[in-house]
Amino acid sequence: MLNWLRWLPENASTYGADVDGVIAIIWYTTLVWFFLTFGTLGAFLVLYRRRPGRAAAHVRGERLREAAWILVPVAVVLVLDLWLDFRGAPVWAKVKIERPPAELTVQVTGRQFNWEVVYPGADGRFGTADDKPFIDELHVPVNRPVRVVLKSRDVIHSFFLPNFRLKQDAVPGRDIEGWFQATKPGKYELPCAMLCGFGHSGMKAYLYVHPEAEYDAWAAEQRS
Amino acid sequence: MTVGHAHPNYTAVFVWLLALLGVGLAASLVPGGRGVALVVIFATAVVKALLVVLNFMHLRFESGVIYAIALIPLVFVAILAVALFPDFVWHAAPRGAP
Amino acid sequence: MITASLVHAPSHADTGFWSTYVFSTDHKTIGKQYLGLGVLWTVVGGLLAGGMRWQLAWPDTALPVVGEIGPEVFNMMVTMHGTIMVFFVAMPILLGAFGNFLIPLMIGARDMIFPRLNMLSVWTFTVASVVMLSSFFVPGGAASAGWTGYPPLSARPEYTGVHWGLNLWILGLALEFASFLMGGVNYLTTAIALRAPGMTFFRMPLVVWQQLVASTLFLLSVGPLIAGAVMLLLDRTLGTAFYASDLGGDPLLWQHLFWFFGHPEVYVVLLPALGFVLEVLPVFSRKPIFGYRWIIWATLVAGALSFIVWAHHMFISGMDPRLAMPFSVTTILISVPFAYIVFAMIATLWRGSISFDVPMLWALGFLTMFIVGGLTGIFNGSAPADIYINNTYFVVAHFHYTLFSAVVFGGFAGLYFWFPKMFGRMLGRPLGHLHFWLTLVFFNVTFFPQHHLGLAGMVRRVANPLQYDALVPLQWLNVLSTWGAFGLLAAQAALVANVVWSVRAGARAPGNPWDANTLEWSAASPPPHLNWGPSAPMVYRGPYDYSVPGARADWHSQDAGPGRTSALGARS
Amino acid sequence: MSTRADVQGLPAGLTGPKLAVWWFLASEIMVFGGLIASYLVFRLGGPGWAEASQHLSVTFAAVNTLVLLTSSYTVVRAFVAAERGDIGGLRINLGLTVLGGLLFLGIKALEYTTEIRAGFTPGSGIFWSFYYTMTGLHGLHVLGGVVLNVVVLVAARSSLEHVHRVELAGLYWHFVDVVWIFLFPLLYLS
Repeated sequence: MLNWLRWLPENASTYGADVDGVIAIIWYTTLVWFFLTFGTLGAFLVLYRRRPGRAAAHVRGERLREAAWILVPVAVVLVLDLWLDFRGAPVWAKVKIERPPAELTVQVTGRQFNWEVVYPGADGRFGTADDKPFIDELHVPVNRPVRVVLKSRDVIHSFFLPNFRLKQDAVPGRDIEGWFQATKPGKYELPCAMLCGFGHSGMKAYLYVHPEAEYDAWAAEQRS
Repeated sequence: MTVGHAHPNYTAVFVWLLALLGVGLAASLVPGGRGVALVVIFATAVVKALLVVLNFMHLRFESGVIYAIALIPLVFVAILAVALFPDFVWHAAPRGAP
Repeated sequence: MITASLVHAPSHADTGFWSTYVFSTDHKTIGKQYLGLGVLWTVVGGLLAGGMRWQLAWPDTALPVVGEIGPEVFNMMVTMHGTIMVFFVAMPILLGAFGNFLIPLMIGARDMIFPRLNMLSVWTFTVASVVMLSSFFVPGGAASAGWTGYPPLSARPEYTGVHWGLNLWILGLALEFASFLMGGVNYLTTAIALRAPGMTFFRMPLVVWQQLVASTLFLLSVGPLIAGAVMLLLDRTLGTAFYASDLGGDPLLWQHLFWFFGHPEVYVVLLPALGFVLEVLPVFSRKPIFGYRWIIWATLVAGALSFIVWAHHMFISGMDPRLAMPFSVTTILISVPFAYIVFAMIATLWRGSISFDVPMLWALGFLTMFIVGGLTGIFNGSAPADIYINNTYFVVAHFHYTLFSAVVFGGFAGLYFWFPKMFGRMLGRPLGHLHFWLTLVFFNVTFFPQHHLGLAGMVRRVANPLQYDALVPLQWLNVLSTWGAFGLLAAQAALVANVVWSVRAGARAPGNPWDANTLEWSAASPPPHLNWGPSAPMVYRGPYDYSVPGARADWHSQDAGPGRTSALGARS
Repeated sequence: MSTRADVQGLPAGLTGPKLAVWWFLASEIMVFGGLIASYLVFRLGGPGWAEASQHLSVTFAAVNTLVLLTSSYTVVRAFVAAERGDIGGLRINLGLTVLGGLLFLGIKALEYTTEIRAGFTPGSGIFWSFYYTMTGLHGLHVLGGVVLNVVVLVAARSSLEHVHRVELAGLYWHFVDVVWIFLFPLLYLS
């Protein structure tokens, strides 16, 4: 909805469009208010500029009948606020609370200044001998939900996939879960979004989204 | 200088404080039944604090302004504590022993 | 007791250079001391911003004179710029300088209720300044863990390489808090206890209300952060475990304690500036402010709400995701009282007689830029939109549109408005216009592109945007923003020139150059020690009686009796 | 103090300095409130805290509670004496309060010493971090209260001019006492 302005990067996740939708309705709502307030303000500045022989009116705006000129727009603001939250809540829940069951779980651990990516190997469990570690690269299949377990070895990092509209901090001492499902194969940037020390700038990984067959081949190759 | 406002019986308040201290200590020494003991211990603490604040600090005799100044921070502390529960009390990951 | 010492020793202030200008207990002098310290810090904070923008536009090229910046120094600049601008520029200027100068004058008091506590406050701030400044010069350099100081990055020296710099950062902030706690207690007690006869609470000018609400917010929100800062300092020095997850601590605790303070702190800075604008608008449109009492209630509601919104800074921090929507609702709700105040400002102009004097320009600049910043705040406040926007340059643009507009546009509205009262000279109008328009244009050149950079995925606090594939084609926006920042810094020369010209050749300010109603204009410019002559003002009316039908003049000083415009001649 | 003819006036019984002390105490409630709230949620969220708390000496703390409660009583007696213009009573009671504060700090120091000897330092884990921070911050407040009371005592040696400060210093002292009333069960008894 917003990409005619090319502001947001290309969306490549299932829920990305929902997040963009929330941003879009806020954008259009605030744009209307921007023009309303700036228009009114500009008109008043022109109409009521000081001119000889014309005095200002004495309007105190204390009585309800006068204040209503403001209270009604404020009530509209209140209703719009609640509407935006009402529209936003399901999207938040979809991204952060209701995680779909995933076949693939990847453990991503932040450290100064890399992303350590671990696949569980054939036994499907972490912390065993057949774990497959990678540094700064993450491979996933397209169109399948992927569960990410975020950890940190030292300071707080933030797992940011701009094209997937996903961001989640990795906090030491907590295993924080995230998920995404890619819709387009490709290579995507994965920057760290939280100041984590002198190497924060440039701390990034790449996410490779493979077509199903290509991913299966890649996974088989890792296992052998 | 405010002169001549009413005084509570400070000595009686002091005796009550000592008695409550004794009750709290006794409750902590009773073996078993930690739940009841904890309720007694913290109830006596709250009553002790109220006795000091209302009588020694003269809150009983103050105007509403002082009540507001003393109570509003307590409301904010309560809000803070409640909002911390999900992240630190109901937090799933095990926290290391102290 | 205070009256006695003040009235019977009016010559006390004339006893010499030191007690008049340095160890003064006069609220006006203390206000100017805060102003001076704040301006000095503005230079430091502004130069740090300039260095950051240089690095962002032309990464890893040598800055003239200084040399190459690099990521470590860049992080230090980011951290100290934020810390300085919030705690050592915004607070001393908006609260320290204007609060001290205005509150006694506007409520008709001869000084603060505790003048010596007031002096202690500014001297504590001076010590805080020295401590904070010295942190630049210790081995390892100044703090570089961000102005929010998130542990574990801030909790262990080996993560940043900064040892004493960060300890001094904590100490400097603690002293700054102590200074403004003293100030806040003083403001609140003074305004409750020392109002002139007739100055009821609902006759106080709005800026006094805003200062009081701001002081209350500070007083009631800073405690948990002080506790958190003690924990952080002990984690760094004694090896306690508060933020060390491997020892049973939790880094998220700091974020809760910091933002419990952090969000009210935003309004601590914003409300005084809002107050300046609320004073300036009626004077230059010759109309009562629209809905005086309603604005006070809206301010109180906003202040109360500001205590229950803090977790919107933490949507993606790893806190319980079920907390997000409740905090998102309260956050977006806080736009309601502010919408009321903004609409009331616009309504004040309706059927006014608007003159575009310099203070009015700054006030309108604040209003317009604050609307933009308020609207972009809706994006950040919405939890789902924030998943994407959090920690990007969109946030940077948002809080500069709100806070920069408050501190700079609001602050300059106040400075140009009250400069004649403070220093007894008028500032020049042409230079003032030039200063305003240059600042407005360059401000937008600097910060508007950052919205786009943020939406394109530019993360905060990166030292080199060229390291990101998505940002390389957008680097021209960073260059544009940097040129804007340099223009913004250069534009301030117009202010310096104006002040120098004013002090040397400016017209002497009359007592009431703007035909304004509030009590400070009934004193001489600048007001003498103890502000008024032998008889202090009596208050007969509210602060905004402009253009009353049938009156002789379009203004009525608050201390003017029935049928009078001013009290001149009535008192002597 | 509030008898100025040229002010709008305060509610009955309220003075500017008293109001200021209460504002200050409000900010102090937030400091200790933040600390106690943090302790509470950490403690409720993890195991092993009651075991760690077993290493503390309830005896020391109970005696200290008694000392602080008594000193609260003496400071309020000092206030009564001040109102009556009884300089002697004021000095004795205020002196006892100062002694109580010093006794509290002495016992606390002894307690710290035995704990550190037993190997429990601020770095020994999260319970000990909270224990030393909370009691240490409280101890600093006790020290501050002792200094305040000494200042008032010295001023009251010759005249009763600044006698209203007895009440102000007393308010602060009672607040420090109330904080301890909660720290005692939170750290030692539960």
